[in-house]
This record gives sequence, structure tokens and C-alpha cells, in this order.
Amino acid sequence: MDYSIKITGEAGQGIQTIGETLARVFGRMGHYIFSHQDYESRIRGGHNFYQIRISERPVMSPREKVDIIVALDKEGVTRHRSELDPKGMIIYDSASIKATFEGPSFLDIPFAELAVAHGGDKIMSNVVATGAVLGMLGMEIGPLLRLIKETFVKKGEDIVAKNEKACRAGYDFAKKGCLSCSFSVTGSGGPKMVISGVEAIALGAIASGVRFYAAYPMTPSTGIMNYLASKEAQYGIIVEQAEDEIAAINMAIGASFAGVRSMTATSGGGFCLMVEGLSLAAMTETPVVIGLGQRPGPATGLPTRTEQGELLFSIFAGHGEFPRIVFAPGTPEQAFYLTNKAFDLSEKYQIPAIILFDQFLADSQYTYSGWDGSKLRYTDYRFRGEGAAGIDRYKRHALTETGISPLALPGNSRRLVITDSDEHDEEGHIIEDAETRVRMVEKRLHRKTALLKDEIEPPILYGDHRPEVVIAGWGSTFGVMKEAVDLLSRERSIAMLHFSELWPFPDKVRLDYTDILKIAKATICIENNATGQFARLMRSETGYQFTGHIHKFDGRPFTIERLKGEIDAHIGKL
Amino acid sequence: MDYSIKITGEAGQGIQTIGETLARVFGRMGHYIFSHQDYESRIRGGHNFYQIRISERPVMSPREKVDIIVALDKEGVTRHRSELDPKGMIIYDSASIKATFEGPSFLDIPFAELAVAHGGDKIMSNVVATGAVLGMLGMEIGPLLRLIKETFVKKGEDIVAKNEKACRAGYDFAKKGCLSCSFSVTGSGGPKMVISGVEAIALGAIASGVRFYAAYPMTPSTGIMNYLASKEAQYGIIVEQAEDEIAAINMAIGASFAGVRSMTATSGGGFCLMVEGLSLAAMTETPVVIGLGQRPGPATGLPTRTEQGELLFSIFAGHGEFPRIVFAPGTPEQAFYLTNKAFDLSEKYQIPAIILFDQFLADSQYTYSGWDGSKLRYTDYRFRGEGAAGIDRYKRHALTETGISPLALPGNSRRLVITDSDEHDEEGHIIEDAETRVRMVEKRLHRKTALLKDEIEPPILYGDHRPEVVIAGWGSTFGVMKEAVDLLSRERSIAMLHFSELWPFPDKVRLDYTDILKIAKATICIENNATGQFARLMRSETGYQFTGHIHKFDGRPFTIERLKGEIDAHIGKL
Amino acid sequence: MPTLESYRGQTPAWCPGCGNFGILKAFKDAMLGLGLEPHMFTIVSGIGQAGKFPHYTRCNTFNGLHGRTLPVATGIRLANHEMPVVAIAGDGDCYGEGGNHLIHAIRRNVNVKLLVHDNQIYGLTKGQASPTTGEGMKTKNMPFGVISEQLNPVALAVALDCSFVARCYAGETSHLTSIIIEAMKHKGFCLIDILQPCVTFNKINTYEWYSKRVYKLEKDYNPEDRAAAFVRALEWGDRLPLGVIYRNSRPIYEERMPVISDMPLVKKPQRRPDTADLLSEFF
Amino acid sequence: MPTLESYRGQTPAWCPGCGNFGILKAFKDAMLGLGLEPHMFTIVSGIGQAGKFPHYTRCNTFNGLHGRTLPVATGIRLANHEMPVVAIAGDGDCYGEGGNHLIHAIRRNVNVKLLVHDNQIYGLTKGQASPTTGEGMKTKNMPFGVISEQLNPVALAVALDCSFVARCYAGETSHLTSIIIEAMKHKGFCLIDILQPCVTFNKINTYEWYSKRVYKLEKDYNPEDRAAAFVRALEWGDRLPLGVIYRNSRPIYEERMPVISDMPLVKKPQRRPDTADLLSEFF
Ligand SMILES: Cc1ncc(C[n+]2csc(CCOP(=O)(O)OP(=O)(O)O)c2C)c(N)n1
Ligand SMILES: Cc1ncc(C[n+]2csc(CCOP(=O)(O)OP(=O)(O)O)c2C)c(N)n1
Ligand code: SF4
Ligand code: SF4
Ligand SMILES: [Mg+2]
Ligand SMILES: [Mg+2]
Repeated sequence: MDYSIKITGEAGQGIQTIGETLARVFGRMGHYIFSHQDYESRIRGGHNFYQIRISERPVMSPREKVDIIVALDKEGVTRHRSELDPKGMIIYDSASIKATFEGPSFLDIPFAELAVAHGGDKIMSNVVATGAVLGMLGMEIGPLLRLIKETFVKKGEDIVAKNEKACRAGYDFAKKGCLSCSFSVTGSGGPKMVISGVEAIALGAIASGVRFYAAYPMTPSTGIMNYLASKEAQYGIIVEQAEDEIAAINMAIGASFAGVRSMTATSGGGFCLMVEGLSLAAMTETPVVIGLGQRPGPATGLPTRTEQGELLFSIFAGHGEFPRIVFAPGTPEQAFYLTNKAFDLSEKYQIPAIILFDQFLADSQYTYSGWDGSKLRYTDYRFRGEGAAGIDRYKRHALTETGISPLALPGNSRRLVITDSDEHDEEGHIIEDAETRVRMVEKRLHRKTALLKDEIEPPILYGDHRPEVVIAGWGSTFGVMKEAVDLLSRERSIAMLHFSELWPFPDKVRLDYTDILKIAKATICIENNATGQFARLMRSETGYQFTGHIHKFDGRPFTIERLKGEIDAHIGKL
Repeated sequence: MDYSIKITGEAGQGIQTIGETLARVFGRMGHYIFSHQDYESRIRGGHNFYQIRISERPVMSPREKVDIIVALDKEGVTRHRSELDPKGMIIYDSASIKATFEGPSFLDIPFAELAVAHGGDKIMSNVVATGAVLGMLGMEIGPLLRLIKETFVKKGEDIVAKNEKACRAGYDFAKKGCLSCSFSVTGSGGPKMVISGVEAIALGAIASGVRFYAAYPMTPSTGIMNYLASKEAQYGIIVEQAEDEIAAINMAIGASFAGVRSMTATSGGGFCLMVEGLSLAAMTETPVVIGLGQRPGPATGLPTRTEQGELLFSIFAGHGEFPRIVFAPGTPEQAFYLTNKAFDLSEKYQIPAIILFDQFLADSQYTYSGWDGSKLRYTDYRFRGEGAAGIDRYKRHALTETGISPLALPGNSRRLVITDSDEHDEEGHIIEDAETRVRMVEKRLHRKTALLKDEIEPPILYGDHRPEVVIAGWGSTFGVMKEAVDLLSRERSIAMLHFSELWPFPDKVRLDYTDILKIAKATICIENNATGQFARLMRSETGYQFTGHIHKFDGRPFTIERLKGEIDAHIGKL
Repeated sequence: MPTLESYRGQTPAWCPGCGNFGILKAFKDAMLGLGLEPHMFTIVSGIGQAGKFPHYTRCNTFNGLHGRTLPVATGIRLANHEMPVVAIAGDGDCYGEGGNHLIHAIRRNVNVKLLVHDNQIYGLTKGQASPTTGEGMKTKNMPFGVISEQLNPVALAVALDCSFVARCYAGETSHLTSIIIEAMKHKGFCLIDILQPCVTFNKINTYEWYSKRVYKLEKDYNPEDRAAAFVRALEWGDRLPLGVIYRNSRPIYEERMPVISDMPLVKKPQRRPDTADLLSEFF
Repeated sequence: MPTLESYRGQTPAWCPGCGNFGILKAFKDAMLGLGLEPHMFTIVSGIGQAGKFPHYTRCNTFNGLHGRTLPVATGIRLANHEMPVVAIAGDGDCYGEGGNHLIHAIRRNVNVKLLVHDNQIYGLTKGQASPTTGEGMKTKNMPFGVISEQLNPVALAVALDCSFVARCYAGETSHLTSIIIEAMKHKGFCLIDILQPCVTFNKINTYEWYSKRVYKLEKDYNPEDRAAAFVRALEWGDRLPLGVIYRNSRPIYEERMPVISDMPLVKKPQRRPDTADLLSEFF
């Protein structure tokens, strides 16, 4: 069982609410889901959709073929009917969208009318539609009713009752009305959590003890700020909206200097404004974590859509030379654990760490049975209070074997904590001489980098372990590449190499991935960009050149059909 | 003949004036000179020097061994006496620096006293010192006197006369006093122009018809603004000091959109603030030229010193993917012609162009017999006035074979010129659809890049054409690498590969440089940075890996002695 | 003569009822009133709902980055000071991200007309607080409500001796039209802060809220008295004055820059100048 | 008790006679007057001659980027609001590059003390005009002289309702000391604009120029009257008022942020919080 349900409509019609409600209910009923969103940069009107996939197997990619379309606007039908599976159904309210469509695959459900009749208010139309979907799928309505109760209980019994009735009305109407429906939702395990990329990053930050978050709103990073703000009081975190991104990163650096874990996040345009601060964090050896949510550029580009266009920018951004961490999680689960690892390494090595994600990962929801908190890292590397030795001789930038100097905080001991964006001596005072400069570069850059390399995990090898065909990629394409391997491995010896820890670039000690690549007949680098940035990085770091490339730069994510098709086209030649 | 003269003193003592006067006089007398500067980030005090090399052969690199030291402060002696050639001399004024030194290599010249006695004012001490240097070198004083006249004529006959007398006094004193002097300045051709890197860039901009320059002061780029400002009226250029670098690049983009050639320049920290604008220029297809003067980072680093730390940053800076030009001139001559080429290509392809230089090139002076204006490119690619066809159907971002759309300007015809930082259609209006996005990326990025590649000149191959040893580098190391080849080619088959047109990376059609590298026994990549950025770029663009690397990251340029020594160490192994 | 038809642009992607529609209408009327044709001037806008403005009319357009309208507008004017340049920004755009440019554009006094669509909210990014959002307003990312003091852009501009400072209201289109015309005719940098209801995200400063409070400055109000203007600028609460709060006649940058006293840069010959004499200076 | 010795830092790299020496002395006297020891507070500075200040005394120091002192200082205070934080900037630093942060730091009213070494010039970069440079002054990159109107930071701060705004003069060190002490004791964001002669690059606003003009506010001057303060702030010419021009008692950000009502962030447990309940919310 593997159904895709597309909820379509204008911005402001509430397709997201319908979608997220369904996702949540499916998750609770123990199904695996994957959802992704497609929306324009406007608040009302236009045409958006929310697509949700449900299956008894883990699913993590968008599919082109859809089984159910919930059309809240006319375009929902005209634009998407071609995607409908022969056995699929389109439900719509002819009265609301002022159009009727003939044919067995159409079911006209009077969402508004039913809402008024049973709930007493047109605004419950979406609840009707939600119920209808469950009805068509022949699933039990109980869990949905429970969720409705939870959602509206604050608003009082009456509202709950009305929504329940509206929901039932849609459910019953669809169940009865949908004669030609052949859907059967099978197999289900224990309840699943449903979580998106931005939620996972925010959660990872909280789980890492973030105490200060400053940012300027920017899609697709704003969700991180919203989630953290919702937990501000409960977890003792200050979330500050800065006047601009320059302020955001400098505030985060200030808070970190003062002794707490801090973070900021933005998208490419805002990151541009942060790169001077990135370099400042490196020079002052102040830990800071930066979320960079990619969207199609250059400039404003397609602000609500997706691309993997800033891999090399994030690795080489900032003036001067300094170590940094760049992680690009492939799923919410990776986002959660890698955010935690970024906080840990950033503080351990006193360097900036970048979480590179994109709109696709940010807004997509995945299901999990749960995450293991005990796998999280936490060490407070800071040097607090009078306790520790060397109070009087304390030097913020002391030269050490490892290049890591004790990180004390100002104002909580007699130590003076001094740092400078100018090149400085061990104490942190400005210098001009060549000798000190050289020692500081060796400490800050060479020694730390040497140690940092060992912290980096190799790429994930999934599929055949001596593959004829390798598809390689990074970040948010994890899910679609993995499913492609599952599909293709029936006929072929194929594997995926997925990189999520990108800088420092993983060495080959734990996994000689170039060896695997060299043995393979075809190696295809898959990127959601136009220039093949990862392929370039692979060449510069290992000298290895992929045999083929698949690029997508239309602002939309890969679908499994499209990716499989393109891979076939490549390996067909073999 | 190859003498080095080091003028040392505190900031504010006028060592630069002495140095530049000597450089100018030597140039006029037909000698080749090379000068470089070493100064601290302060206005008074500290310890700086200005070093000038004079020879009958072209010289373009700093030497460690010096022949004459003019010590205006005590440190000039204590810090630098070890650099003195056995036959060298140190001149100083014991009264002024309150110290006397014994030994044949010291000549105590009462600069101040002579200034008062002959010029009537202590402030002529430097003129005395300047004269003294010429005296020691046994050169004729005429040209210096003429220069003094030109310099002070505005101030009246009397001042001129006094300065001349002071100058003569120093000249005569040194000539008589310097018994042990064995200097003889030989060979000289026609008069030479003496010019620095920043002057050459500014000159290149004027010669390319720059009409608008906006910048925020930042070492080592400020010299460009100062030079342009001094010609503002004469050449009809507006030079505007912006409130910050973000404003600077956005103003330059605005002026370019309005129809004039425009430029900005800064250093790494300011460039960080410009990268969002860089991406804007690319998206709106607005030509703009950006000077990036590197200095040691990260952050403020060593603000008055030199490094080659921003090669990869300049190539990958900015969010999203777009074509750009990155040129890194090796000498003022290259700076002049490459700035001109940058203006031409930037406008022809409607893309941003970056001139990557550094403090060493910016402040160093070289001599030339003259430059050929006729070799300069100039085509006005803009589409002006009612004249041209298609007024009504004009589309700013029209899709064309070449990817280049007609560049019209607003307000000088009935055409509407519309552009947008959002992804847009041919007219320039915001779009959301995938098809238009793809067509625009192909136009803006793929098609233009394909053509642009053919405009790029291959690296310069200097020395043996089937070399056993190749030293490779980019930017300001040109001179020192070239001299190293001259020195080493006596014993060895050696050549230099120097890259000044770095992005798009030169292809191998016109010169198969990787072929040369592969045949060589030893290939050494020489960079004034700590991480080997060019070596990384070479790997990513060609897969070629150098056999050895020489890095310097102390904020100082390579000296010929040091570079030769390190190369010897590498090839000694052969 | 231009007609409304000459100014018909793309269909706005704004929410039904958005205050921006009133501003759009007032702007078109002003252009018609001035007899300007779309190709005669340029609009520079930023990113936000306000930033989309030029696409919804017809004109030369540079829709640039969020917060950077003024530097671009300045560059355009300095290159071609014979072409009127209008900058259109949101309150977040111009007072948040771009605050520094506002300060210095006012000081520079380049003859640019700045219209700020001040809806006291970040619209396009879904309702975060802007610098002009009232204290205490709760948003998704500010569960405790806005802490920073509300910015008063008019008082700020008066303090910076801005050449022309007005406050208007999107609900009073004909008044807005007349002020835009006045600004276009004024010689100097003009800031028009336009109170603009955001029907979707700003549930406090609604049409009703504004309509109850706004009033037009008395006929005898003297906008040249800076101290009085400052006091009036501070009036924000039960009553909101509309009109030209402050005005002066400082000479504009373009008139003080000798380089363009003869002609605009864009009219100067665009060819390779002879630089032989410059080279000779290095000998 | 701290002594002058406790505050002896590195040897200043400033020019002999620089106004910064007076500010340095006044600052040290103020710290002594307050009985503060070097480890008890933090100075955040930018890049410029003023930015070198903290190296020339002894204190916790974050010498950051040009123009970015205030965001860093804000971050430090929000993480640890029990530690006094002083921000030291140049006029270019704070009114030029960093102008936007000044506007919003004033609105936020975080309890940071900002000292601006206002020499009306860019010192460290060799004499370009700053926002406070007088109109007409010629510099190497402005052969026609400054065109932009001189910024009046005090008037700007009054317009933004800054909690505490003073103007001082580096030549009046004891007055400066007393104002610094007053500012340190004041609860709220404080701006002290300090007129500072740059003997090398500013040949107009010299010691003599300032000394002829400065005067202290009358005893009965009332800094709480905003309108009057604005008028006084505008006084710039033959007479330059020194002292606290404007003051109010707006509550500070730190007191309005519930998250730190119990203790500063830095005192909260720095350990991995239990997130099990958060995860459960996703089921
Ligand atoms: C550098 C940068 N930061 C953030 C954004 C995201 N962004 C787009 S519009 C906007 C704010 C919109 O508010 P406002 O300027 O008031 O315009 P409105 O939508 O209210 O008209 C933001 C933060 C951006 N595009 N660029
Ligand atoms: C982003 C950036 N731009 C420019 C500079 C160069 N810079 C250093 S100090 C300075 C201005 C100094 O003037 P001011 O802030 O008034 O300080 P002062 O030296 O006069 O005390 C500038 C432009 C820089 N360091 N960083
Ligand atoms: S969100 Fe607000 S400002 Fe934006 S279009 Fe809708 S109503 Fe207008
Ligand atoms: S340049 Fe001016 S500000 Fe800088 S140290 Fe010298 S006198 Fe002081
Ligand atoms: Mg707004
Ligand atoms: Mg200054």
C-alpha cells in the first residue's frame, strides 16, 4: 500500500491544516507517511499544494502519481488531474469552486453545505474534507475525532461537538458516495511521530542546550525560530528577532562569548550578510551554530522553493582562512542528531558550525517510531567560575598542543577574558609581528583541523556493497535516492553513497568510498542544483570524477519517478 | 647593479615621501625599480619601512639583503642592521634618534641640523635625507632638484630654493662623508613610469570609462577611491563614499542599471557585506566591477598586511549559482589591462567581475617604459536611445541563443526596463513556474558560461618550455616567481606557470598546462596563504595535484631569497 | 497623455482588502495627475508585499533586495538625475533591514521619493513584528509580545532634517495622491510613511483603528518649524496627524556635485577616454 | 579596592595629543569612582582608533568588527545581565557602518552603555569624512568637500526616545568621568557622544575649536522634557551643550524578558535538557 493524497488550493484556504491533520492521524494509526509542500510567495490566492504519502513501509520521497486529490480550487483539478492514478479519485465541492466535472474519478462533496448543516459554520469545510479523505480510504474515524477534540478543547465542548459532527458528515458522505473507491489501507505498526526538518533542527538545538537564538525572519528558516520561541519559557531560551542578519550573528557571538550556547539561522540572502560574522567567530574562537536553509537563487530567486545551491558557498564563505563545520542532514532524524553534533563540535573546537538544509527538508514531514535521547552528546566545554586553576595567568588564546585554548567566560571569575578580531597574542591583544601571526594560524587552523577530521563520519553506503552502479548525493536527496536504490536493486547491483558530514570532507579511513566508486561501472552524482557543486568538491578533495550527473534546478524536489527515470537513462547505456 | 634601499621610521615620519621621491627620480633617470611597504595599523609611532630596489634589469620582488638603510628611528638600526650587505651603509641622524653607532657601515648625518642650517626649517630633514641617498649612490642630483621644484612650486620660489639647498646639503655631506662607499649606479634606459597596483587598477577603470564609483574606506583598497576622486572632475566620474559596503555595491548596481559603467572596491571584510549584492547583480544581469584587496584574515586580522586568502571565497561567494569573472593581476601592468578586460566582459555578459588583488600588489611600485592605450578594449554594449528597434516589444531578459539579452537603460526611450531579484520572466516580472525558471537558469548561467570560457587567456608560461621543475602560482607572486625562475634556470630546467585569469578557470585549448605539469618531475604550487587555495582549485577544475607546496601566511610577501631557498629545498630532493 | 490604461500592470498577488490596493490606486492617480508616462521614471522596490508594487503598475523597475532600495535608488539618480526615481519599501524593509540606508539617504538628500508601506508588520513572511509594530503585540516568534519601543519614522526623519516628511493613510487615497504629487514636485529627499492596514496579520492596526484616529493637519500648520514638527511627529495614539509634517529647502546632492552640473553621467560620452596624460603623470 | 594600577593596560598606539587619551583617563577614573574591578565588566569595541581602547586599560574585552559593537554587546547582556557591558565605538563605526544597530539598540533598551569617540572623522583609515564631519570639509576622496548634512547623533537619539543621551568632550575629563558614572548607574541604554579632537586628520574641530564652544547645561536644565531636549540637541554651532541632554525611565529589556526573571541565562544549568516530552508532542 502506497497512496499519495494531494490537497490543493489557494494560499489561505487551509490546505496545510488539512494535510497536517491527516499526517498526524495516519502517524498515530501507525502508518509511515511522507509529506511535502509546494507554495508560492504570497499569503492569499495563487495555487499551492500539500502532498502526503502513506504506506506500510517507510517512505521518504515525493511521488508524481497521486491517488486522491482534494481540490479546494478549480486549478487543483485542471493542473493536477493528469497526475491521477487510473483508480484514483478527485474530491471537490462544485458549489465552492463553481465548476463540475464528469467521470468516475470525480466525487462532488458539498464541503461548505455539510459544514453549515452539521457544524453550523462554513469555516468547518476543511474539517468536512478531512473526514471525507478518511472515509474514502475506508479508515476508522476514531483517531481523527480524538485529534479534533484535542485541537478544539480549549475552545469549549460546543465547538468540539460541532467539528466532530462536520467531520463525521464528510466521512459518511465519502464512504457512501465513493462507490468506485477501491482503496484499502493495510498494515500498521506502533504509533509514529510526524516531524519536519525545521522542527527537527529546533528540537536538536534544544536538546543540545541552546540558550540564545537570534535571527531575522527568512523562509525557509523561520520555522526554527517559531518552534524555539514556543518553548522559550519552558526551556529558558531567549529568542530575539534581530534588526538584520548582521545583528543576528553578532548577537549570537556575543551571547556565546558571555558563556551560553547560541545559534542563528537564515537563508542564502541572509547568510551573505552573516559571513563577516562567520569570520569573526573563527578569529575570536567563539562557538556558534548557523542554520542555512537553501532556496533557489541567485538573489531572492524563488523564495518559497528548494535548491542545493550553497554547498561551496557555505564551505568557503568568509574572508581569511579558518576551520568550520558544514553538515547537510538528509532527513529530520539526521537533522536532529547532526544539529546536536554541530553544537558539540562547535564548542569543543571553538569554531563556527553550519547546518545546511533546504526548503524541501525544512517543510517535509517524515515519520519515526521515536528518537533516542541517550545518543545525544553533551559536554560543557567551558571553563566556569573561580574553580579551575590558572586564574591569574589565564590566556584566552593560549597556545596548546591541540590548538584548543581554555574557554573561560567574562565576569564570573577574576580572570580577564580578552579577544580580538585583529590578529592577537595568547592574551587576546592586537599584534603586528610575523612570529605570533604564524603561531596563531598554526594553532587556530592547522592543529584544530587535524583533530577535527577524526570527528567526521564517513558517508552512508546503502544497497549493494560491491555495486556496479553508485548514485551519490548529499543533504535532502537522501530519501529519494534511497527509494531509487530500493526500486533499482531488483534488476541491478546498485548502491547509494550519501554525504551528510561535508566539511571537513570525510577521509577514507573508516570507509574508502573512492575505492567503491572506482570499482563501479557507473557513478552518478545527483544534485538539486545546476552546476554540480558536490561533484566539484569530490574532485577537489579526492580527485575522483563521477561518470555521470543528474541535476535539477527548477526549484522543485526530485520525485521518485523522475529520478528513477533519469538513472535508468544513464545506466541503460551500460 | 641591484641595490636595495630601506627607509625606516615611525608612522608619520614621512618615510613614504622619501621613498616615493627616490623611486620617482630613479625612474626618471631610466632605472628599473621595485618598491614595497611594510606598515602597522596606526597613524603615528610604531615601526614601518619602505624598501626600494634599483637595477638596470627589470626587478619585481622584495630582497632581504639591503645595501642602504636610512634610519629615521633607532629601531631602523637595531631591527634591520642584520640585513645589511657587508659593503652596505646605514645613515642616521644621531641627534634626532638620540643614539650613535660605531663602525664603517654607519654614517651619521645631521639631517635636522642641515635642514635648519640650509633650509631654515627642521621639516626639511627628509629632503636632506633624500639628497644624502643620492649622494651616497654617487648619482647626479639634477633630476632630484627638478622634482623638488615641481613639488614645491605651488608654495613659491622661496620654499623651492630652501628645499633645494637642504637637498644639496644632504647630497654633499653624504658624498664627502661616505668614504667607504663603493656604490656605482650603472646602466640606464629611457625614463620609466613608476606606478603601484592600486593606481594601475584605478587607471584601468578610468581607461575603461568608469563613470560611477561607490565605496567605503578599507585598506588596501582606499587608494583606488583616492586616485579616482582626484580625477573626478577631469574625467566626469562621481566618486561617492557610501555609509557601508552594502550601500556601496547596491549604489554601483543602481548606477549601472541606469546606464553607466560602475565599480566598487573593498577588502575581505567589506566584501563579505557585498556578496548579497554580488548575487543581486547576477540575477538582475547588471554589470558591475568589484575590487577585492586581500589582507590577512580571518576578521580584521592584520589590516595593513598581505595575504592571498580569498581566492575560493571570491569564486564561490554569493547565494545561488551564477557566472562571474575573477581576475588576479600579478603586476600593475596586468592590473591595468585586466581591469579593462573586466569592465568589458562584465558589460558584454552582464555579470559581476572581481579584481582580486592584495596589499602587497596594492602598495608596491613597479617601473614601465609606458603602456599601450590602443590595446585597451572598449565597446558600449548598452542599447541606448529610441534608435534601436523593438521598442515596444523590448524585454530586459529576453531569451536568446547566447543568453545575452539586449541591455537597455531606463528613461531614455519609450521602452520599459524591468528587472527583479526574484526569478522572473523575459520582461522582468516575478514568476513561480518551473519552466520559466529552467529557461532562465540555462540562459543566465549555462549559455553565458559556455561563451565566457573562450574569453579567458591561458596562464603565462615563463622559462623552459619542457621544464623539469614547474613553479605555479597566481596574483601578486608573479614578480618573485619570475625572478626565482631567472635565478634557478642557470642550474635547472625550470619554468613558471602564472594564473591571472582565474574564473572561469582557463581551459587547455590554447595551452595545455596540465600536460606541462604532468611531464615535469617536480611541480610546486606557491601561495601566500595557509591552505593552498589555488592547488585545491587546480584539483577541482583539472584533477591535477601538485607534487609540492610552498605557503607563507605571516602577513608578509615572499622575498626572493626565501622563495629560492624553499624551492631549492624541494627540488634538492630530485 | 497617459491614461489609467497606461498604468495597468500584472494582477496583484496581495490579499483581498489589503491596504496596498489603496496605495496603488493613489500612486497611479498621482502619476496621471503629473502627466508622467510609465517610461519616464523608475521605481526601485525591495522585497516584501510592498516590494511587489511596481509589477502591479507599469514603469521602469528595479525590484532589488530586501532592505536595499535606497542605495540602488541613489545610484540610479546619481547616474541620471533627470529621471524621477521613486523608492517603494515596506516598514521592515526600510526601517528594519535597511535602517542605515535611510539615515544616510536623508543626510545625502538625493532627490529620491521614498514611499514606505507601513503596515506595522512583516507581511510577506507571515506576521512577525516590524520596527513600527506596537509594544506588546504577540507573534509566533514573540510569545511575550514586542518588547522594543515602537519606532516613530516621522520623528526620526525630522531629527535627521529630512527635506520632506509626510504621513499618509492608505484609506485616504485622494489625500495620499495629493501628497505624492507634492512630494514629486518637491526638490529633495522625501519620506512618505503610509499607514497601511494588513488585513491578514495585523489585527490591531486595522482600517477601523486607523480611521478612528487619523486627521489632517490644520491649514495653518507650518511644516517649516522643525521643533514644532518634532512635537507633532510624536503625536501617536488617539490621534494621528496626516499630511506634510516637516519640510525644508536644503539644496539637493545633484546640484552640489560639480561633476554633473553640465549633464547627467548617463548623457556623458560613453567611450574610452584618452588617458595618455594620466600615464604621463607617473613619469 | 581597584587602583589606577589595576587599570594599566598596553601602551596606546594613538598619536601624541589624541583626544582619546582624555577619554581613557576619564574612563579609568569613572571605574575607580564606581569601585569596579577590571574583571567585573566587559567592554565591547569595534575597529578604529576608538576600537583599540580596551587594550589600553584592563577589562574583559571583545574587540569585534567595525560597526558591530552593539549587537555583540546586546548578546552579552542578554546572556549575562548581571555584568555591566560597555560598548566603545568610533563615529564612523557607530553612526556610519553600524547605524542600523544604533537605532534598534535604542529601541530595545538593553542596559548597555555606549561611548562614541566622536572625532568627526575616520581616523584609523587616514582621514575620510564620517557621518558627523561638517559639511564642506575636503578630504582625499572628497575633493569637493562633504555634501551630506552633518549627522546630529544626540538629536537622533532623542527622536528615538533613548533612555539616556549625553554629550561630553574629551577635553573635559572630570565632567566626562561624572557623566560616565551617572550613565553606569542609570538603568537603560545610554549613549554618550564624546567630542574627541583628532589632532592628525581633523584640522577643523580642534581642541581650540571645541573649547571655544562647549558649555555645561544649566543646573536647572530638565533632561526629562523630550521636546525641550530636542531643541537643545539641535544646538550646534557657536555653542555646544555638554551634559545629559535627555533621560527617561523606560523599563529595560532585561526586566521585561520573563525567561531571565529568575536568573541570567549564563547561570541556568548548562546541561542537556530532557526533551522526551517535546518528542511526545509530535505523536
Ligand atoms: C536579507 C533578507 N532577509 C530576510 C528576507 C525575508 N523577507 C522577505 S520580505 C521580509 C519582510 C517583509 O516585511 P516588510 O518589509 O514590512 O514588507 P511587507 O511584506 O510588510 O509589505 C523579510 C524578512 C529577505 N528576503 N532578505
Ligand atoms: C567592514 C569594514 N569596513 C571598513 C573597515 C575599515 N575601517 C577600519 S576603521 C574605519 C573607520 C574608522 O573611523 P571611526 O569609526 O570614526 O574610528 P576612529 O578611527 O576615528 O576612532 C574603517 C572604515 C573595516 N575594518 N571593516
Ligand atoms: S499579508 Fe497583509 S500586507 Fe501582505 S498582502 Fe496580505 S494583507 Fe496585504
Ligand atoms: S589619527 Fe586622530 S584619532 Fe587616530 S590616534 Fe591619531 S589623533 Fe587620535
Ligand atoms: Mg510591513
Ligand atoms: Mg572617528
